[in-house]
Amino acid sequence: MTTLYLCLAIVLLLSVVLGLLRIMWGPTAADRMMAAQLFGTCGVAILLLLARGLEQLIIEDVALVFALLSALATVAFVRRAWRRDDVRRTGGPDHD
Amino acid sequence: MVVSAFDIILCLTLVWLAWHILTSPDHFKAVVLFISFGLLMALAWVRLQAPDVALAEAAIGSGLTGALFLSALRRMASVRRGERRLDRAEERYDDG
Amino acid sequence: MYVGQGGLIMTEVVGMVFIIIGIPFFLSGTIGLLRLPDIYTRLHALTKADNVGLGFVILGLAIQATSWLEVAKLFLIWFLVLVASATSCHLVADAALRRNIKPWTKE
Amino acid sequence: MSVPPAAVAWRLGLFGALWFILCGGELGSWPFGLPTVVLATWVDLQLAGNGQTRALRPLILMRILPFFFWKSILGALDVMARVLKPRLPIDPGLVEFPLTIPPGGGRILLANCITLLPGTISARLADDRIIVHTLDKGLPVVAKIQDLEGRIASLYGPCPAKETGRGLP
Repeated sequence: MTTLYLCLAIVLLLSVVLGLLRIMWGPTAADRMMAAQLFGTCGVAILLLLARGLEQLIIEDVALVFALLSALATVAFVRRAWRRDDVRRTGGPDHD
Repeated sequence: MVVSAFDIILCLTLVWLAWHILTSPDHFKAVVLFISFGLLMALAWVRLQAPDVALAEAAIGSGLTGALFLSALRRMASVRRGERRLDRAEERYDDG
Repeated sequence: MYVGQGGLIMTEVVGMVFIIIGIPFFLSGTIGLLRLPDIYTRLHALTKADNVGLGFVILGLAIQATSWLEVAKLFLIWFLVLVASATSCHLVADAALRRNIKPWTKE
Repeated sequence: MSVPPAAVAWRLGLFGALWFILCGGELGSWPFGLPTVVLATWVDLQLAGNGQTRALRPLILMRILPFFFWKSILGALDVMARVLKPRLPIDPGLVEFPLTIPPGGGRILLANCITLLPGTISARLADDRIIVHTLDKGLPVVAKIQDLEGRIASLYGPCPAKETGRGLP
């Protein structure tokens, strides 16, 4: 049973690693930031699965912090960092 | 076995991320990668049986430092354009 | 697993089924993030698929949980993620509109 | 500004329960917990501003909650189906919708719930209209938002004009 939790955690970790590609590709700043948001949600799930799999309930508190933080980063981004001159392109498929 | 697979993926991703943070020419990309690095580092601390350090890493290393970097990035951009420091009211309105 | 009581195994199995149901939602969220053409459509994938995936995982873990406090904490986490991601989705979409980023449209 | 005692009691109870959950019911945490709960209540009352406190109706909330969960699951399945098809069947666009629900908590709830509906996210909420981004312009977006608006209006205290918009998914 424990092995199963860890396998599922690995699947989620791989999905996070795939999400890294979006940070590398961009193209707008918001796209990169959204990938960090994905890390927040996936990270919470990974931590909860680890908490159960390794039988350490304190890990759930780390998940709680994750849940709060991804929003903080996005708010900081929208309010302070997304500059006007960032608009290099106006939509359109960047790849296929 | 499964646990070590998780750890190997985590380690490789962390090293890959660190390399890209250091070499990325685009500062914003580096900051987002840094935020993701913090989240994955928190996972690594959890795996090292240090959930308290993971808590601090997620809250300070990723959340707080990430938000500060985003803020600093904006200041850097306005300095580079030869502007004076923006005050709060202006920042709010230059969103356009 | 080794505990002989039928009820215990039952909750373990049902919880596990819910957790496994949740995983494909996460994967489709990531695939959506990679495949969809612009920031607005990517927001769709992120906010919907991932939240429901997390909902299923948390439901499964809550079914397996042994104390009510743990269940309460799990649902608190889910509620926080839900509110946080709906809010940040709205913020990002709004900021993108303000910067006149045109939504991608089918020709 | 005079604050109704019920509003204070509600918040105290809510934040107290929150602290109880966070600390796993440990008794030793309350010397810190009690001041924190009081402080949180005070801050929340300050942030709530010029107290338009139309209470949520808990019973109706209970009845509508399953509808929200169901819609949210449908929304995720919709995204999943579109994303996994090789042709990527999407036809995105912006839709504008005039709001009749009064400003305040109801609107914010509506905006967040639109994000949960299949195929729509709320993009901007400004003076009596909401701009919605949809994944597929072929979906009956306006009808669905109207239905949702009716349900959310019925969540809040008596509001005779909007009680009719219930029924039909």
